[in-house]
Amino acid sequence: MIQLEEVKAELEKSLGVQTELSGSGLLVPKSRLLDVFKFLKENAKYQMDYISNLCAVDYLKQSQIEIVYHLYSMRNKTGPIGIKVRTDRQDCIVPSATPLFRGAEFQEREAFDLYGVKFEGHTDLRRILMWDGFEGFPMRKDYVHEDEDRYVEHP
Amino acid sequence: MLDPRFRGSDIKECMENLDQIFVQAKRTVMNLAESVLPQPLVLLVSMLISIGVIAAIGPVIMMYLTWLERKVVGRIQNRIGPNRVGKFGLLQPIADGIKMLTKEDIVPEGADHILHFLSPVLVVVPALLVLGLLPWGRNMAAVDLQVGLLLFFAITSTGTLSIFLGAWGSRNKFSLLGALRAVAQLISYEIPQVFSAVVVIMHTQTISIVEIVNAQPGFNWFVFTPWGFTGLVLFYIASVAECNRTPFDLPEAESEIVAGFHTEYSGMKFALFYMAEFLQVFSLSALAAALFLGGWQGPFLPSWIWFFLKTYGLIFIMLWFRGTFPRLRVDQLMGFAWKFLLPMSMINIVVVGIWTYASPIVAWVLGILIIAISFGVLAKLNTRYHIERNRKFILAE
Amino acid sequence: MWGTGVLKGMAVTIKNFFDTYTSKNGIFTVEYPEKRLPEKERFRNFPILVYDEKPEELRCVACDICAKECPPKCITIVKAKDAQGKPLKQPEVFDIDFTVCMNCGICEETCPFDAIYMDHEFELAEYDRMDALIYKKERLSRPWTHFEKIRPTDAKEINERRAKDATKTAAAVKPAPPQASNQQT
Amino acid sequence: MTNTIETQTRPSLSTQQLEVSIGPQHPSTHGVFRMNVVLDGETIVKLKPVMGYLHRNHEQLAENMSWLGSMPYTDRLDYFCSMTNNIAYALAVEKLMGIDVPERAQYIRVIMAELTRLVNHTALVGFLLNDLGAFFTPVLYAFREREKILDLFESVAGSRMMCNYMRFGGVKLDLPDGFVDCAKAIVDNYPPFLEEMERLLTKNEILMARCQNVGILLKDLAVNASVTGPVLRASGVNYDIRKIDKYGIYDRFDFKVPLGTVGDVYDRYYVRILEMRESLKILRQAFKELSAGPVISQKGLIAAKSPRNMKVPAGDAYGRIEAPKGELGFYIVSEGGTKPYRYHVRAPSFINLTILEDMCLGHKVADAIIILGSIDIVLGEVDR
Repeated sequence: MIQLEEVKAELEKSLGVQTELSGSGLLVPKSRLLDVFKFLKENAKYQMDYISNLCAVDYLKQSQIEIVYHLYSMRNKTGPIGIKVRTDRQDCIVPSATPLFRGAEFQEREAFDLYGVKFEGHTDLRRILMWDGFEGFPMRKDYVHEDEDRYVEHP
Repeated sequence: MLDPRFRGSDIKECMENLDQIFVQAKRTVMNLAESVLPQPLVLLVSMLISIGVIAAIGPVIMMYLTWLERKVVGRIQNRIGPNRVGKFGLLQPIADGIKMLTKEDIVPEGADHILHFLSPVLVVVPALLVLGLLPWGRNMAAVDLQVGLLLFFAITSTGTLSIFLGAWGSRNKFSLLGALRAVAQLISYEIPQVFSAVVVIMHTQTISIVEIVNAQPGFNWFVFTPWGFTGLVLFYIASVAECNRTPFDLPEAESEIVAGFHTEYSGMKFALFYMAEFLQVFSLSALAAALFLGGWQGPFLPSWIWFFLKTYGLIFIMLWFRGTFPRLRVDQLMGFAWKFLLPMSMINIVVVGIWTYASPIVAWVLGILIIAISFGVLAKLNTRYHIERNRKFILAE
Repeated sequence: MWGTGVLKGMAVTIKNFFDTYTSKNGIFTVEYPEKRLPEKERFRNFPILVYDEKPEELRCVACDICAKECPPKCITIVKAKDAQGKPLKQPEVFDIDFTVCMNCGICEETCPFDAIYMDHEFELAEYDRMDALIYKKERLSRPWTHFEKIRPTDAKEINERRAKDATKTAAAVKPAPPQASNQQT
Repeated sequence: MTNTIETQTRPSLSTQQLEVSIGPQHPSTHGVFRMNVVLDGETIVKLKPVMGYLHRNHEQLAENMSWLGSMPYTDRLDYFCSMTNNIAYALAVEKLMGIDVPERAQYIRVIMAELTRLVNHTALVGFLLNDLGAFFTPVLYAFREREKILDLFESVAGSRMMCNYMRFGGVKLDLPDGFVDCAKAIVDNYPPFLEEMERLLTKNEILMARCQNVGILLKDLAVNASVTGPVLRASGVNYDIRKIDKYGIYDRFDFKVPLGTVGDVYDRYYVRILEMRESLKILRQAFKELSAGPVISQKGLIAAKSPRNMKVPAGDAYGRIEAPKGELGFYIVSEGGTKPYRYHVRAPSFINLTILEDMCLGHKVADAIIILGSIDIVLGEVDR
């Protein structure tokens, strides 16, 4: 099992990236996200060559959207470790992981579709689950349903 | 219908009567007609009877082939098959027919209406026509032409055109893909099919189907010779492809191109396509039986029963194929026709040449040897790149 | 390569073909309306409301727990009121929308009064797809004997527990109000 | 290899390209999946998967529901393997809640998961053959055996496919009487069935010609594209979460991970057959070691009785299992309330589709169909 503190220290030492522990993952500044991925992927010790999961979480109160990545190393059979990155809800842009991990392609499209996270560098960022003409991002916490009555809490 | 001669106590005579029962029936009617009608009209009546019987028997054969197929495939799949309408589901085809007739006939927008309508009709006509050429029993061919076999192949090959007509007329991409496959496949398989029939022509030196059957009396069926057996197998495989049946059902591959050339057909038009297919199944099986299995020739039983037994035996194999095999891919299908069936059928022609001129023992040995070696070489060459028999798998911790 | 694999496959299918005539287990389908498979005891389809003796006296006390727990929210309960407007411990309306219900069985699991259970009835059909599929209280109620018939093992267990609970409450609260003890146990 | 040359487009033979939409109404897209295909003759030059026809926003439904309330909805994700879906979700929540699962419940979970794997792989082999054009025979043979296991599920959970059987901290009900004997009989009768299936299929020349060297997925690309499950293992990557995470009690079982060497459709087919044999091994061990005891922990029982009041401590957790189709993960964020704050499903068949285009390019239409079939998607899970 990889200890997150260890990764944190390693990142600080090699890349000079300040990260912080957040829940089950490591919160990485947005600007250095790709560097961190690259480091984790290419570093002989970690070799995190596999992106297992990618999802967005909407923190309405902090007005932020968090993207959570779960990386795993096929070679060392270690992981998964969570990498998190936060972005502003309004100006929701995150660098895309697709150049490094092909597997992020559909998952990023899903996050874009449901949360409106724009992944910079994604070659084919279209809606994937909702239809093309759909407006709004249905998974955001402030999204208003068209047929609100179906989701009303039981009195 | 009962002939006065039918009172004979001899069993052999009785069987002979049974054998000729349909011929006698027609003769009785003809005698009646001769006594009433002038000579030219009698000829017309004779033709009309034959045509009428064949036109009536065609749909019946098709209906009960659908029933048979569903039953056989059902049994293969551990099911019962149709069993609700009538005993053993015997009335199921009639129920299906009524359903087909009452169904809405949909013509897609943008389709060429004339072609769309014409195609199913044109598909059925040749399928029905060839039934007239078949020898159904002793003295029971509706038309005994000297060029029967040639005409048979000529008529069946026109089906390709009408299939393409319908697919083009439906203005559907799946139809078009199916039609292109159909054209490529039917034309390709026609060549090995005819070539494998050529061996029989070479041996009997006739192209009359009736004559060919007459050349195989008793148990002297051609299938019991090396070239006959190979010819039957090749002819049969090519026929399966000609009928668009599994494993060569690419033109209507339902898992790939929806329903191929008849994607846009519904109701009775669709049923006509179906009918053409099943009639072709029947007529090609019957032809295979006539060419290699001695047609109606056989001891004890009436000739027409032998004919049906052999035909339905071959049809059963086709249904068995359908219950067993996955389908080939387009390029493999073409490869199989051109790289395997065609060379094989040509080699078979050589074998029958040897058979004609060499002494029996030499012919047998040489025939089997040539066929076995060429089969081995061709099979090896054909599967060299495609099949890896012993694939390795790792069981990791 | 030599076609042996193809022939082997054909042998398998023809064996199955003849097995349907010779072997007893050859055919695995059941000719449904005439023959039926035995029902499993735990099989669950749509919910029913059980009553002990009279159909009007459901075990349900209209506590609304199942309606709140129901994941797709298909249950609607309105408490009955007496002449003075005091709420009674029985439902006035108990509707289950069968178009929405997904047979998950959570209502049965969470009901503290042993009042709602999943039925075995699965041959249900209606001519109207809007109102007729909302099953009302009357159509949902079944006698306890019905439940005992379809799920004997569970029924035995529940009966024992209820009997034990009843003696316990009777011992604890001597002057129990008659209707409450009848329904609440 | 000649084969690859054959299947590639030859410029001299290229014709006007044809754009075909395979699906959403198509016999073999396994639901309402759609592939926008550009064809040159029959060769695929471009393929774009389109999905979402079955989208119901499962994640949002779950976020508006009690923790246990979304358990029956997980059944509907991959409706072939509701048991494993339940296990994955329960595992994620248990991780967050920190509750233990009793021994017997652990064994029951393993039994159910492996039976589900049998169900799924058996049905898949059948459906793959349907895609290949066999007229329903392998499907019905597969269903014949699958039915028996589904009957077992019905006797345990009350429903054949929508089991809703797992609870946080255990399982809903104990196994009914006679279950183990029935299950043992089925497990004992499975190898003959697998042999029959193999006689029918594995060495069939047509099947080999159709499947071998079709849709090859190389090791590195498979890893990079986050492919999981049998598809990844067919490419030769040793990645089985049962072995790696050893979730539950999988460390107690002795089983192997079958790996392919080429990574084509044939490998994916055969790896599944081998996996079924390994599952049978696990099942036999589990039946042997199954002991009496409670099936749900006390905390879990309370939660199951009143799901509305069940609170999960704040935090986030990622629980994943080796579902029959691949890595099924649930990422769950709780804010300490009675509802999940975020509930994300990492659906294996959705992510495995990422690489579909790369696998199909240069092949024929018929190959695209079987490649899709060999990935083994279920639209309930793809579209969620």
